[in-house]
Amino acid sequence: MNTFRRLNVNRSGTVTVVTFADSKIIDDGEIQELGQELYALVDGGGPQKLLLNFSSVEFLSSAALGKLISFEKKVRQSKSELILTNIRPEIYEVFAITKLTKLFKIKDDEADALAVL
Amino acid sequence: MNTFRRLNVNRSGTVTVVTFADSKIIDDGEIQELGQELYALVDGGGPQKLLLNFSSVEFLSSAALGKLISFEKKVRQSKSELILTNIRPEIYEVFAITKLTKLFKIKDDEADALAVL
Amino acid sequence: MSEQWAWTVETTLPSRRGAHLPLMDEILQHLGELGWDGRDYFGVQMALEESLSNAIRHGNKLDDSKVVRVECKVHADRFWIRVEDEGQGFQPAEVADCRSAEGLEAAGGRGMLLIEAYMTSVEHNPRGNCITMAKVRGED
Amino acid sequence: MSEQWAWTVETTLPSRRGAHLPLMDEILQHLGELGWDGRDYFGVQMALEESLSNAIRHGNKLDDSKVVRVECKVHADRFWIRVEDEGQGFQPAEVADCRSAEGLEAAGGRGMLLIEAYMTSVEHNPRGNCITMAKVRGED
Ligand SMILES: Nc1ncnc2c1ncn2[C@@H]1O[C@H](COP(=O)(O)OP(=O)(O)O)[C@@H](O)[C@H]1O
Ligand SMILES: Nc1ncnc2c1ncn2[C@@H]1O[C@H](COP(=O)(O)OP(=O)(O)O)[C@@H](O)[C@H]1O
Repeated sequence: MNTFRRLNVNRSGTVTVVTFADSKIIDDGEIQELGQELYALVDGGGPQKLLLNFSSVEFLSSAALGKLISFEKKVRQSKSELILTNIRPEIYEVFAITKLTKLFKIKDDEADALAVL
Repeated sequence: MNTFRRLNVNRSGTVTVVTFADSKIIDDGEIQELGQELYALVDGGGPQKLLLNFSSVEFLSSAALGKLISFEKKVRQSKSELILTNIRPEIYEVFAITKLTKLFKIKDDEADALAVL
Repeated sequence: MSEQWAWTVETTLPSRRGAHLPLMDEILQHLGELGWDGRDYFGVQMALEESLSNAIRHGNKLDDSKVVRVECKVHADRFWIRVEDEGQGFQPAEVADCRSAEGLEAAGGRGMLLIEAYMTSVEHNPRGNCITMAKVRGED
Repeated sequence: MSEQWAWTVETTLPSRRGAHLPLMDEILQHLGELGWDGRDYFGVQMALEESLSNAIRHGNKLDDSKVVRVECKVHADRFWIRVEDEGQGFQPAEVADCRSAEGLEAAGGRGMLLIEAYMTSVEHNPRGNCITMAKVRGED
């Protein structure tokens, strides 16, 4: 696995657990980098089980949402599975307003996600 | 000698060489403290030779000038000698505008001051 | 000078990616000092990011010869901002709804929706190159 | 919104010692970004410190029920500020000259002198509770 700058990546059994390095996902350059690092998680390899833990994320722009949406598409194309967890109330409302709660599978915490992955 | 927070105090032969801890002398509380620390240099003891090196000072308010003026009076009362050195051009202009160049003995650098103290 | 606001600012920003971030931080810092927090603070943060980056990217199209003009006023319980770019403008009513089944996977189109959700009032000038937003603390 | 200024701010400050320092830093930061340096930057720093601390100390006499109103505009080659306190005002012409032989050892009275030295123009309202100063970069 590469060394990432925007992500922290760990294994938990068969699941790849990802946390974010930045509490504010807003800078354009950082969002580009974030996208590349997320894509690298599914590129090439076979189907994966991915858990994105948002506990450190306090703010994210609509441009960051755009990257997450493109990533979700890549996840499906690679027949992988993706669950988002530990989303703060403010961030959850952003997903709710934009109806992205319909696109993403979301669980309260890692334990809940690992139980179904 | 006490431990000072606003001043650094060293000896050079018979001369007490003082530099300032802050590059901006502007905060009221710090100016009060600066005054007390300067006064402590001449309080009690006999006549002293004092050198105030301004090399670190980038800004000082008129309230700080007031403290220096009160200090100069105490220096004279204690029959001590005081020379200011290493004053940046911007700060020197402040002394010139306020005619404090008449009140204080000022030399370019420590060597020049030590030669006459 | 109005007594209605605790702090107001007027400035222009160059049309470069990220050029709005220092101003955003400055405004948010003042809001924080005035006691704004939680969803209110978050909502202003979102409206600032989305409106300013839209003006830079969609309005001025990152053209270095164009600027974004910003006027912003903050108070313990009110926020007001006007963001004007030098672009052609747009008609907000004609933007596709990203919440529709087809729109859900589109990479863009969420900024205006978020602005509407968090701000108490949102207005565009007829040309569409100037957005004026206000928020009363505690209100959408 | 005027295009004449790169950044303008309006705000009020509480009448507490040091309450002006964050605003001063904010204004100086913008001047620095606009290229102000050396004697020009230093002179504005001095005028800010002396006018704002006078308004807090001499004008409002550190009275917590009073505020200092500040309006400030900055540009690559111009600076403008108005500082208004809620005190009784004073007559600048009647302030003793600290440069006189007797004045030289007085602990106070240098602020106005420094302001005059660095600013291109300095005006008081008739009551004397509001000072308006401007500086053109490169000029006294
Ligand atoms: N200031 C503006 N000038 C021109 N067009 C704009 C402006 N702001 C928004 N738009 C248009 O509205 C669309 C929707 O904007 P928004 O909801 O912020 O989503 P996104 O920026 O992700 O596309 C943009 O794609 C753009 O076409
Ligand atoms: N805003 C103000 N309101 C009332 N009096 C003021 C104000 N500003 C200055 N003054 C008066 O002018 C005098 C000179 O001010 P200044 O030159 O700044 O020196 P200092 O503050 O050291 O006394 C002050 O002592 C005060 O009496």
